[in-house]
Amino acid sequence: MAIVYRRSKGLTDVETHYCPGCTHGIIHRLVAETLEELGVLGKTIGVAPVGCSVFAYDYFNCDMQEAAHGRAPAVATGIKRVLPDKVVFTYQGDGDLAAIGTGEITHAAMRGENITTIFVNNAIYGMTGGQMAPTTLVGQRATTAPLGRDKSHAGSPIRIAEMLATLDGAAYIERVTVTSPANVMKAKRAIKKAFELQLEGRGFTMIEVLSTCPTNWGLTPVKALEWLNENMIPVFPLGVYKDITKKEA
Amino acid sequence: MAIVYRRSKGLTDVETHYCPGCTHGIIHRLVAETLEELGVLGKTIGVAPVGCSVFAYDYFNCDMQEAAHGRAPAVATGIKRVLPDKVVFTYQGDGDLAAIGTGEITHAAMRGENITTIFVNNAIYGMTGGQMAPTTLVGQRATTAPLGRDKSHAGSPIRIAEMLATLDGAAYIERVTVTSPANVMKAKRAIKKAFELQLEGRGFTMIEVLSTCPTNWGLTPVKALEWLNENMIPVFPLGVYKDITKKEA
Amino acid sequence: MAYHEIIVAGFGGQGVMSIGTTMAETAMAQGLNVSWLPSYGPEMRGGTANCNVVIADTEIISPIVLEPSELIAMNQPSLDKFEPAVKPGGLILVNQSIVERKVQRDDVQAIYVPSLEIASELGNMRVANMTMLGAYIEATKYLKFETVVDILRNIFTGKKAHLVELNEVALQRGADCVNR
Amino acid sequence: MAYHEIIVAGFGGQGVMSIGTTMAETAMAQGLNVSWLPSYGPEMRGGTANCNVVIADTEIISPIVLEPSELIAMNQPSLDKFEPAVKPGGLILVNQSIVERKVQRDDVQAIYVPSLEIASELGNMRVANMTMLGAYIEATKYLKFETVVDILRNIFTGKKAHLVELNEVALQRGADCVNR
Amino acid sequence: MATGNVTFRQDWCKGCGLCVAVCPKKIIFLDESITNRKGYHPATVKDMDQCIGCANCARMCPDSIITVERV
Amino acid sequence: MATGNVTFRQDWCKGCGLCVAVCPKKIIFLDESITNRKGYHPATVKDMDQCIGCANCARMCPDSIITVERV
Amino acid sequence: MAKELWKGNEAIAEAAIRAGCRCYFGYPITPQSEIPEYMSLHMPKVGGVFLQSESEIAAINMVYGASGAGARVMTSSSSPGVSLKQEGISYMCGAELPGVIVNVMRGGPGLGTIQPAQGDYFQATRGGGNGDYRLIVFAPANIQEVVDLMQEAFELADQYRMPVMMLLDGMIGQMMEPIEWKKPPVSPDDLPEKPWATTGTKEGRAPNIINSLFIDPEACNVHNKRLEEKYRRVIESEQRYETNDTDGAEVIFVAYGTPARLARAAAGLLEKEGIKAGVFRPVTVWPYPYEALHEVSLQDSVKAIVTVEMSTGQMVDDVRIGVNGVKPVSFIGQAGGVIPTPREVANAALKALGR
Amino acid sequence: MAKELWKGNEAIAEAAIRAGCRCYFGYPITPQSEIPEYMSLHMPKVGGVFLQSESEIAAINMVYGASGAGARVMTSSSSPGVSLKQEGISYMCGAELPGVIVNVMRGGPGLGTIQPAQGDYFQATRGGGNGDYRLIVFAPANIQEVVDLMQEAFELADQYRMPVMMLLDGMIGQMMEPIEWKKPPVSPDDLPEKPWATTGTKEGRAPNIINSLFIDPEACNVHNKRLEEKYRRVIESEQRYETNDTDGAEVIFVAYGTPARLARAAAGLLEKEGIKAGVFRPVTVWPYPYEALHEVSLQDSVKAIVTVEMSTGQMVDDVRIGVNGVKPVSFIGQAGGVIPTPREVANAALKALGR
Ligand SMILES: Cc1ncc(C[n+]2csc(CCOP(=O)(O)OP(=O)(O)O)c2C)c(N)n1
Ligand SMILES: Cc1ncc(C[n+]2csc(CCOP(=O)(O)OP(=O)(O)O)c2C)c(N)n1
Ligand code: SF4
Ligand code: SF4
Ligand code: SF4
Ligand code: SF4
Ligand code: SF4
Ligand code: SF4
Ligand SMILES: [Mg+2]
Ligand SMILES: [Mg+2]
Repeated sequence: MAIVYRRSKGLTDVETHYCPGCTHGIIHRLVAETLEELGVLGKTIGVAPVGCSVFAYDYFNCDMQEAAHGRAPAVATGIKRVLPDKVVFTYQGDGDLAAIGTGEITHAAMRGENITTIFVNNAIYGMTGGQMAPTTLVGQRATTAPLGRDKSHAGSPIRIAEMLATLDGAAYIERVTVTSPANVMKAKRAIKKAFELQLEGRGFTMIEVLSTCPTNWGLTPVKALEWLNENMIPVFPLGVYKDITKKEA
Repeated sequence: MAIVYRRSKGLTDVETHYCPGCTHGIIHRLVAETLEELGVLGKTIGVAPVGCSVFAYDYFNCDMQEAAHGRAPAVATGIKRVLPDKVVFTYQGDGDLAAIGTGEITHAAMRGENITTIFVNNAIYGMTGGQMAPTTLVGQRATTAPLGRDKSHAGSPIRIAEMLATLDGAAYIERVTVTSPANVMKAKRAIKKAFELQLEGRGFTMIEVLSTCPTNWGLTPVKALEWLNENMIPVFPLGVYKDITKKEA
Repeated sequence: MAYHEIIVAGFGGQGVMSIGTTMAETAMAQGLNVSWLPSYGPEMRGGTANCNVVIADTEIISPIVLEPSELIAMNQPSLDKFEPAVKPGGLILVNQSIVERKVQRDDVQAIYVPSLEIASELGNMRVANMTMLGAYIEATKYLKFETVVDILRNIFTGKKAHLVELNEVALQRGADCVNR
Repeated sequence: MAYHEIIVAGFGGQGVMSIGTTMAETAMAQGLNVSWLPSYGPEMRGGTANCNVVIADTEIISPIVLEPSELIAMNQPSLDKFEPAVKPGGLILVNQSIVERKVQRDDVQAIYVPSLEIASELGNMRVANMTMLGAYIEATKYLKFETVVDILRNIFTGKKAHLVELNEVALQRGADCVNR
Repeated sequence: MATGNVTFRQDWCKGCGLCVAVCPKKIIFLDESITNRKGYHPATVKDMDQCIGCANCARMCPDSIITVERV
Repeated sequence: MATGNVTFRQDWCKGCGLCVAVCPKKIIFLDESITNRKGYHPATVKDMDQCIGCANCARMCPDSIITVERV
Repeated sequence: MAKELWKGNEAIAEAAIRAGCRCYFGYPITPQSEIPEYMSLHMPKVGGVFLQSESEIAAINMVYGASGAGARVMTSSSSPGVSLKQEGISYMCGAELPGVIVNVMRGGPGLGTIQPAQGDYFQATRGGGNGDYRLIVFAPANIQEVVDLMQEAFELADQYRMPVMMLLDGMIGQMMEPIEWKKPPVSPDDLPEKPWATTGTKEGRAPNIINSLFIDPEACNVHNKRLEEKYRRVIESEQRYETNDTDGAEVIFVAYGTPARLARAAAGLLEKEGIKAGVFRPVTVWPYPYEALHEVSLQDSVKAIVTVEMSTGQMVDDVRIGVNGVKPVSFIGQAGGVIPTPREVANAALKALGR
Repeated sequence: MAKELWKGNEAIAEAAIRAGCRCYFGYPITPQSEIPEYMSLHMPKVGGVFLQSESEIAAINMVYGASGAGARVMTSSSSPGVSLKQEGISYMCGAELPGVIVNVMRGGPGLGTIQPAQGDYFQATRGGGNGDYRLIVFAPANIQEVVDLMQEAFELADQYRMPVMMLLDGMIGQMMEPIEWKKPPVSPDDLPEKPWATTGTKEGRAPNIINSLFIDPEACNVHNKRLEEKYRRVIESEQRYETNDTDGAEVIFVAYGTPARLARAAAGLLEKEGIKAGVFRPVTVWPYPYEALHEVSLQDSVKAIVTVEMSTGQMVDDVRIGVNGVKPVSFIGQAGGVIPTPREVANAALKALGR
């Protein structure tokens, strides 16, 4: 018998505080596996956001910084400019990246900052108890949209991948999800490609991962996967939005 | 003899502080004429930014608020939500809107905030003495890019019209310039259309106006127009980037 | 009457908070002074949750309970954490269904309630917390059964009105565990 | 020597600031204490600009000049604004080319320099400001002509080295306006 | 015959059921007879013989507590 | 014969020359004989007879100080 | 009036609505998220504006715009979020705009913790933003008091044209207490006119301008002196405080908010030990009731002044200024979400008394 | 060493580079834009990092990241921009990150004016951000002193792992004075190791974590107490001040920065009128030299203490705390970019002396 799957060395031996079935955990693992496989754990600095993944600094087995809400790309920029040969990534939720942190992520992308952003879009503010995010779907309920997001009042969800893809500095942008083993494998490939491009110095890379929040969606973990597939993917289509390696081909 | 052109009533009888030949003045006039022609001067509240147009509150002949640097769209949102029947516009430079104010403009657009933004892109921080803006061209010199903007260090210019056009809440986005009488007339039509759509309650409208900064570009006013035509337009192509009235046709 | 300082503690989802608010509402309806203070934070994630309730006929000085006169321990970690803090002569109510050990102090009164068993007998696991509240009322005797039921009637209205009766039974079954 | 508090004022673009810095550099080279303080702000827009220069062989207490011992007025608004502030017995240098009026006070010394006329005779309008500086040096006599020229030599190097001589002539022509 | 073998770090299991949902052989279930110290019924495999070692379960486990071996 | 007539509020003119540049009849110039109180040589029209009242000048004037009339 | 059991944060929101506030902008942050949540449901019901902004900075600038447009408007946040609002608050003060800002404080510095604390006292009372400005800062100690003061907060904001802050700690936001709605609700239609507001000229008046820029230093100085004069009037008229058993006390606790409750518990403990202790509780922490505190300190009976805070010591500066050397001032506090116990507080008094 | 004529802002930038700073993030704002401008040209020449950020908030968070990665790093701004940095500064303090922050103050509140002022004293000394934290704040009075203190600023930042602020006014930034470069430049290679920095584990050590979150209140309290203890050490060791003619003076001016120069001019005026006046000048405004000021005030000769500020009165709080009632404290100031004249200052002294 040979081990075909085991806990990645990219994760510390610490239990996470995530709710049962929250796919934040899966995404953590994919990042950890990527860093392990690329052999860069010892030269990686990760940046944790403010959000449910605020404690990510305890979970990734590499040097970590905890950033202020929304500012992870600025913090990562500070690190990367000082240590251009290291691998630097941010791990951010949709409140963190697409609300308060809109300026920082946009300008990191514009500059072609040579970092990788893992953008976990669960269409809600998880940590603070289910308030509306800029990515909340029209009609979706949230504690600050008790009757569902009303387009005429709060607009329609922001599509970050599409928006940042308009910037020249963005080298690779893909939207993936983790709702099935097959999707998990695709997500892993995307994440790995992003880090590889960073290692090649190609510029800003971002993988947007559609993720669940069973707790605040009020669904079981398994139902949450279904809800995501049925409701989120149509609004946030999966796919590659920017790939500078394509131009060259 | 009949008067075919006179100073608009939308402007106060005050001399501007703008440098000789700075096209901020032309853009002011176009907004003023539009408000006058639409008969809405008495029900308009304008929001001045921080930038060379910081004193715009003295120049427009309507109620005005001066906003903190970059926050004009938030201030305008506050006004519009309280006074939905009034006409509300922001007048912002590229440092104001595309650097520090990236978050506010993006979210106003996302929400489909029913306001009009006049975005004066002169590829430089005018007011503070010619520092690099996010819209500064690659190779263009600025006091904080003394050897010219270096793409590998500071990225390529952000294209705001293109970026915001990805948002559903944006009703009308066009990029114009004022480098010739013909362009001035086109710009005027665009501005007028934006305000008309606001009056119809259609959502967020923005007109990006490519503008000169003879002082900080180190060019005479006339040479500045030429430089703009030759260098800025290729990077910031003129045209309509979003028009919800087109879908309906 | 005494100055009651109560801690209700358990897993998130066990109805800890609503035991506290129901007590508080009842006390208020009886004209008593009251405060209710929850633990808060990422508690939704299956960690422990607790609330402090103070009930008195005199002014309430501090809503923080450091040394409870009564403890309702809905799970083992809660008993472990708060048992030592209970005032000598105080009362500990234990959710016997999932707490495996007994109260170790002998200077306090201990009452055990098989809340899950009762709830499953009643066919609705959600009323488990009401059995604990029933036992508390019976053991301390200053909150009125009828008032609690009035409060429940305000909570369960419309389609949920039928739940009042069920909760009433649960309260009673909890009360029965006292002096058993 | 005296404690010199100087205001140099004029339109933006008239070289007001560099008169001040050249004075300051010269004084420093002569081992004197010095401070230079510009007006700043949206001055680039053709408004008025001025700088305060303090030169002394004692410690400089404040770099702000409220009552100048010497005023160099490059345009009319500057003369209008600062003439009243000049210390009795002080000196006012007027850029006669564009200031239409005379100094009105009689408790100060006034010197008039046709800076633009001289500059145009010399074939380079940019040296107009140097004529004013030349007059200042000649009138106050504590800054050394040679030191100024040394400073200019540091400023105009390489391709611009030929400008040193031109500036020197301009300084001299300005100086000639004193006691004319 | 089993081609795979799966082990769970049960004390860390949150009983979310994602592994249960994705197992092609439907051999994983939450063991209601156990309540771990976190208060959850942990996942376990009923019939290891049927395990094909596909690692679907491990790929979906948010808590990375599944180890999969294969012949 | 003139079909247009142009007037300038000269004390507000900044001498930027944009009107000069866009006049199709090339009749506008900066009057070096005047220095206004801002220190600029203001724009003026040499030969009003040639003015066609196209208003190009007014459209380009950043300081909105040109009035154009037409027959 | 019947008593009702309310959670602090929800009571705050409801009290604002009853005070005629019809406009709220905010961003979620623990431990105050129930305020925007309540507003999101209830503002629309009264025809008011609720908007969740993209950030705290956007929120305060929306408040600026709405206030400038004449609305009775509020925002709320907690410590790190309030830090982000400092520039905006400074602008509101510069432009003389009314508005109510609620800070439900948590432990700091930085992300700190989400538990109750009082580490933002300096920020609130001195202004964490740039320039010379002040806010009226109410520091109520229980939910009833918050509710009672809310209407006044809006009124003072309008009267003086300046922002008013409600400085609370997470405990007040999260706890429930029975409260009474003592004052009748205010209808927005009954509020005084704001002729300075930018509501459109109707081409009938000169434009109104909302602005904090005074580029000419003389003008800016005059503006500052005018603000200072306004603040002087506030200092004269708006100091609020409460004393408990301070007459003839040997030790005086000075505390605001939750620690004032603990200080009273500590005074009770000391009483039992034969020591007379009183509590001086500022209700406005700006303007600070310096003279009243000085008066109390001057009593012969008073041997020690003990400041109690949920911080490492901030208000103690004001206590020192108020006491002005007439009695020794000491400090007891816990920070980062820990609440000092009455025993600790009592012991600090004993120590200050040299026992 | 030969004297060189330097503009304040450029001297600041050059001094930082000579202090071994190889990393600068900032955003333009008058009257300090020459700092980023100088850095943009000179940092690349020494192999350092210059980056113009998209905002002041981004800048301070880049500083956080770079500092956490071990760099000697600086940012600069002016009043409204520094307001925006408050959350970030609070985070740096919470995470114990060194760094130098320059505030070239202008008039406020809000957009105010671009002329020199000192309205950000409270913000600098009390922390405009959330939570209990302090910065070491240097307030030099001329360019030479700025330059002399810069190296120390970086060293203290590293030694105590906390940000250090240079609190200047626009005049110091804009003026030119001759300066000497007294200390030899520091090479970044010679700086002490930072074993806590996140530079990659090389899989040889446990991960380093830069963080200000302590979710458990007990842990957060311990963290705060530890910070407090550190601040106590700073208070003990790092107070700096200067006195001029305070011995036997009848009136003492207390002033920092530019007003200290004016106070000396005023003292000169008073001298002529037969009144002995001295100047007490804090060089660190946090830690504030309270005891030294108290000492000076205790002199029998001293009849009045006059605080001089380019504000409506902020440091006067600290003067009151330091003097602690032993002598009357009064205040003279101008705000919004106006600089008080020596005559006004002298008159304030006369008034305080009752003449
Ligand atoms: C400046 C600031 N504002 C607000 C907060 C409160 N806050 C913490 S997490 C969070 C939202 C997180 O949502 P998201 O980024 O979507 O992450 P998720 O929890 O959904 O993974 C907010 C608003 C904060 N800590 N700091
Ligand atoms: C918070 C803050 N940061 C910086 C500034 C300084 N500032 C004033 S104007 C300006 C840039 C303006 O550039 P832009 O928006 O392009 O307008 P322009 O002057 O070019 O028209 C800056 C950075 C400020 N006033 N406030
Ligand atoms: S609240 Fe939502 S996002 Fe956060 S851990 Fe729980 S399920 Fe995951
Ligand atoms: S600095 Fe540039 S943008 Fe500003 S007024 Fe002058 S020319 Fe116009
Ligand atoms: S490895 Fe595959 S077959 Fe085996 S338990 Fe896991 S999912 Fe089921
Ligand atoms: S997926 Fe993991 S945590 Fe969830 S039930 Fe299976 S083993 Fe347990
Ligand atoms: S109206 Fe036309 S023709 Fe006449 S001056 Fe103006 S630009 Fe020239
Ligand atoms: S365009 Fe206007 S400001 Fe410029 S020169 Fe002509 S008239 Fe004068
Ligand atoms: Mg989220
Ligand atoms: Mg610009």
